Amino acid sequence: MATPEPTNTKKLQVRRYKPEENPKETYLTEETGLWAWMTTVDHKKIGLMYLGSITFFFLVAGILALILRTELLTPAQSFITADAYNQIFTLHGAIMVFFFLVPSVPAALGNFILPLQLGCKDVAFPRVNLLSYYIYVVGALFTLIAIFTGGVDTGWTFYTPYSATTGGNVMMMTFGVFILGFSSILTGLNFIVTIHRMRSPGLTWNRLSLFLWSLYATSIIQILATPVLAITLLLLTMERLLSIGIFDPALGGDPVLYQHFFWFYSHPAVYIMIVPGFGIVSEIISTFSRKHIFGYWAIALSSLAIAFIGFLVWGHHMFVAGQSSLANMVFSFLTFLVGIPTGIKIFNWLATMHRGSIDLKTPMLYIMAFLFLFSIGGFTGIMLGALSVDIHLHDTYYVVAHFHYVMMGGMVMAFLGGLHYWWPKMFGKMYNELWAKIACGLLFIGFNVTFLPQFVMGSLGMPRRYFNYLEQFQAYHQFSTIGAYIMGVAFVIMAIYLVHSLFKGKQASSNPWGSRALEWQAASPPSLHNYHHTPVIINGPYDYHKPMSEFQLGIADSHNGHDPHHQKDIETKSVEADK
Amino acid sequence: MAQPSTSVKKGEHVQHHFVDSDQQFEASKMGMWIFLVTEILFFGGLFLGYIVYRSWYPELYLMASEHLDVFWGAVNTVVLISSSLTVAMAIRSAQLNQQKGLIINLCITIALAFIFMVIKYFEYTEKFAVGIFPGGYYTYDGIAHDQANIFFSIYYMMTGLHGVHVLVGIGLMIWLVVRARKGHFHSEYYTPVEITGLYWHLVDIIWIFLFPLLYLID
Amino acid sequence: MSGHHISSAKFLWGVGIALLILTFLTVAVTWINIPEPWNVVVAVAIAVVKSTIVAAFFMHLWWDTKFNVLLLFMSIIFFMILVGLTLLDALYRTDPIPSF
Amino acid sequence: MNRLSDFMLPPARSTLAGEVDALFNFINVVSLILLIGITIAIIYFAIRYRRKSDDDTTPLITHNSKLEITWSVIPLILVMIVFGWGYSGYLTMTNAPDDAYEIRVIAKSWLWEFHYQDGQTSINELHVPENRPVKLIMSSDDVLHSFYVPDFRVKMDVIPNRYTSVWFEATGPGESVIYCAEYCGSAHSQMLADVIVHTQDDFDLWLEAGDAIDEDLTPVELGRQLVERQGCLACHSTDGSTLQGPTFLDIMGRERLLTDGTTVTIDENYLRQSILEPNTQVADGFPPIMPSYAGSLSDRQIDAIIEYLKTLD
Repeated sequence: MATPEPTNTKKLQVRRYKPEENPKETYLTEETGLWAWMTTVDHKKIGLMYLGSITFFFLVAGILALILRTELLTPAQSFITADAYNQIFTLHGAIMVFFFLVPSVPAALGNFILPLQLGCKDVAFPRVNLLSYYIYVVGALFTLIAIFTGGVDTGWTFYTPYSATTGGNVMMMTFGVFILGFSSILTGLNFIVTIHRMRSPGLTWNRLSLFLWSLYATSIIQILATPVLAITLLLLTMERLLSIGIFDPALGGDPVLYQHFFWFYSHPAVYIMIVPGFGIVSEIISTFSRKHIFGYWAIALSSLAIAFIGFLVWGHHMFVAGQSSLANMVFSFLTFLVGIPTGIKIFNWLATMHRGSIDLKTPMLYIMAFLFLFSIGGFTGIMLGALSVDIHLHDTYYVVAHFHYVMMGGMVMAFLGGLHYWWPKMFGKMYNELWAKIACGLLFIGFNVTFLPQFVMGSLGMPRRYFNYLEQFQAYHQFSTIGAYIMGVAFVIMAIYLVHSLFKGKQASSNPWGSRALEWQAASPPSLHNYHHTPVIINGPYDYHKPMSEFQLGIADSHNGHDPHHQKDIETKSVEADK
Repeated sequence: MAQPSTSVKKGEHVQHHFVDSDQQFEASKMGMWIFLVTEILFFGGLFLGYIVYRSWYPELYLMASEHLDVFWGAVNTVVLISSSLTVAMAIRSAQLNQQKGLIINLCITIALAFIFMVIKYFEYTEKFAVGIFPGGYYTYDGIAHDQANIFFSIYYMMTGLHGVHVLVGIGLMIWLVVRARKGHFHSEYYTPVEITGLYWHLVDIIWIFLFPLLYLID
Repeated sequence: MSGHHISSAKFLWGVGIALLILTFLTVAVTWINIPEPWNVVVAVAIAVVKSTIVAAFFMHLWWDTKFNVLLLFMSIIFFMILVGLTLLDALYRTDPIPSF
Repeated sequence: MNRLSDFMLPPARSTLAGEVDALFNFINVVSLILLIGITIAIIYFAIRYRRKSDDDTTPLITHNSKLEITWSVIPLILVMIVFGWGYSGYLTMTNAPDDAYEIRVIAKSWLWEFHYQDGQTSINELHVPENRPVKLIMSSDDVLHSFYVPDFRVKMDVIPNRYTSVWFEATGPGESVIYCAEYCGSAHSQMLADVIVHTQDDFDLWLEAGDAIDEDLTPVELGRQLVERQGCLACHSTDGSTLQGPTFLDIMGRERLLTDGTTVTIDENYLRQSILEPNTQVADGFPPIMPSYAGSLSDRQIDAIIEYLKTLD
């Protein structure tokens, strides 16, 4: 696909390199100090900086969610005003979507893992990578300024004409998100070029891990959709600054057109958030079932199919918005098509577990939770895609529950699974398995207690974004609030044992899960340049039927900046590798 | 694809994580093309606005475009196409190690870009003088159409955003001239010239569409 | 490598002149009155030809890797998706009109 | 199935509800069956294939085309059924019968105004006849709203500068709640109204009499009812607390600073002006968002409201 050169095989002299255990020199011990971190171009450190930032924003938005849920314990006002409530749900949505979900897997975990899985020293444009982080920070600063200078109460969708006329500092906020978009674009750009141009010898497209495939699909969505968000928000900013009127009916514009603009990005953005999660699921299921992934190409291509079809369905957010009946029909039809590749993935994962050797470690538990919760999210998505039913359910708590099942039950569970899976690789420390399982269980219970009642509430007719509500819904709301607190407790436990592991955790081996994927052939934590040798890949990342020795082949090359005799020579063999 | 061949030619311009100069060049070029994709979709949003409103109010576009000066639009098109040519010549000079040709061609490009902006400036001020402002500030009453303000909002957004891109391009060219004078570019390494050239050509292409769509509606 | 194609000066000048001629043409066709939908078609068609020339020769796509060409096509396809599906709404709205 | 309906859906009170509910139940049941299957598979595999030792070997199964085609095609068929079913229901919901009784709906932040064919108007109370198609032609005065009656399974956004419509046929007398389902600002959740379904005779009676029953009431009592019914209380409290607008408590004779810097003493004229042209003299510290009641309140009603406000101290 990418390389025009004819594929020719050539003989490579490779040697077996066992990864160094408990290395003294790691990326964490080299180039330390605040300034070195702030100016680092190392993908691993940038990944960790992203991880820190998104954790901060997850915490902020999570606390906001708890405030909302507490207010909703009673049907009338209890401790915050309606305006405060409206600002808080806006911020909860906007922060979770733009500052947590979108960058969570690609920018945080992806940045760390992608070059390791490709066997290269860094992403293609390390400085652009750092730039994208700082753009993220600047975007976040703008948003924070917006919050403290008037706030925003438009909902995260910024629908016109309300967003064009309401008070507060909408302009600052949309401008912040506009800036943030470029961070997302640059990450996607970097990943695509890296996957195309920086693969290790022998790492052909059919040996790419499914996590890389999912990041690839995600990156494509990022570069194709995010610019439209940028222009949308720019137009909205101009709407407030210069009253250009394109979206403002008071000046002759059309508010429904704004919704087209907005959802052209924001629907594919749902897949920016969930598709990398799919990649994590594939990695973890295969590793903890110690079995070759079932239907490699079906999973890889369904990611691309989802990325593509995801662009064709945005109108299903607008079934009652006043768009034409023809558009409604077409969008509803296309919406159902996106369900198929998603279903295929679920069945393939189940088939991977079948006849495997399943080890129920924490990451695997998260993934099993993912399979259950995401299935519910998917089925309720089918419900919402059906035109006549959606008329009833649109903008009710049913929708709220649906996307929380997809985003939180799907994406966040996958993210946490990935975090626990790669934690030893990132920090070289193991966390407490028992507490991790307890937290996972609590999270699962709390999540369902929170959001299952919302399905019922929604189909009974409770509209979303309501500060006050009718008394008939109180019991459901109270259930929901209790669940939210259970989740809060689970996250506190998680924070404690993870931080504890950093200081007191057991040393992790280079490959604690016995995975065949390439990143586990590096030391834990990896050295500054990832590998002391250039890895040569002759097997796929899921070849659990082959001995580990075949996965530790590499060439010690001066290119890596290390002495070729640095490592003990264990075994030399000659392999045919695709160039 | 990375290949650990022994014939790695290590120029000082090659960053440590690339295997060789070619890999770095190809990666940068692909990166720029991906960036251009985002640019196309970025402008694509504005073109969408243009198309939707044109499909709703075709008569408005007829009336309003008469207030745009075809002559100066055409002159600007010629200016931009010429600047594209000089950029292409600049890349050729870099490929052939012709320092002088590179710098001269870049300078001509910058001059042409300035001419473009000056003409734009006069076009804008002429409209401001009669009260043709975007959207809510629109006060001109020479066009008998309720949505005339919308047309000019779209006009200002499209040409304005394009103008910002021209300004960015001027900045990049000046940076290239400074580096070229230090002798940074040669036949082995001219990546910044190449990718800035790609950017500039895209700016040209967008204008190639803006010109007939805004000025030439008769 | 594919990216290192060097065009001759004569060739570049030829391309530039072709573009200028097309610019003249696109202005010239507005002097003859082409009926309503076709004038847009002609104007856009000339613009497409011009930009194809720029992309192929000035931007070296003619000699470039296929993936970069694919990228360009991808952006055009997705732009068309954006426009096409939006027009499904914009062109086919039938708003009711109150009878009193 | 009916149990599920009763638990998850509001009462079905329009002719449209049947089809929507049937599809809702169908998707729920099919999803539940599939979900239980998936869940059992996860749990069964996790137990049956638990890792016994670190040296476990697993078979190499890369793919199985037959299986993969099966689980692609069956869901495809299922979702196509759902699509067709949903679309046919939607067609019924969008195409109002020609003989539908038409009512104009105007949404304002944050109240609903209903205009009937003979000039009758009502606020926050929609009166409709039973067993007769009713078509609402809706528009908004300011931002987006959405007309939503869960009991009828209808919802449609209300847009400024454009008309949208929705129709339904209520199946029996009674009251249902109308929500605003598109976020519209501070009092979004207060933008509720009632739809009151009458028998045809009662409806005709109501159309003729309108608020004639008001004649029997004292002005203060009438004013109190109007303040409740016309949506005033969404923004103006009677207990002194500050909502989107100033409180009604102790309003008469108060000195008020306006946004233009002048001060007025609140009297009958100021109140009357504020009801008819609310945004000419806006109290300082409050946004100019109150909709005008010109044309929807009679002089007698305005007088009654003022009389009622005088009693609040």
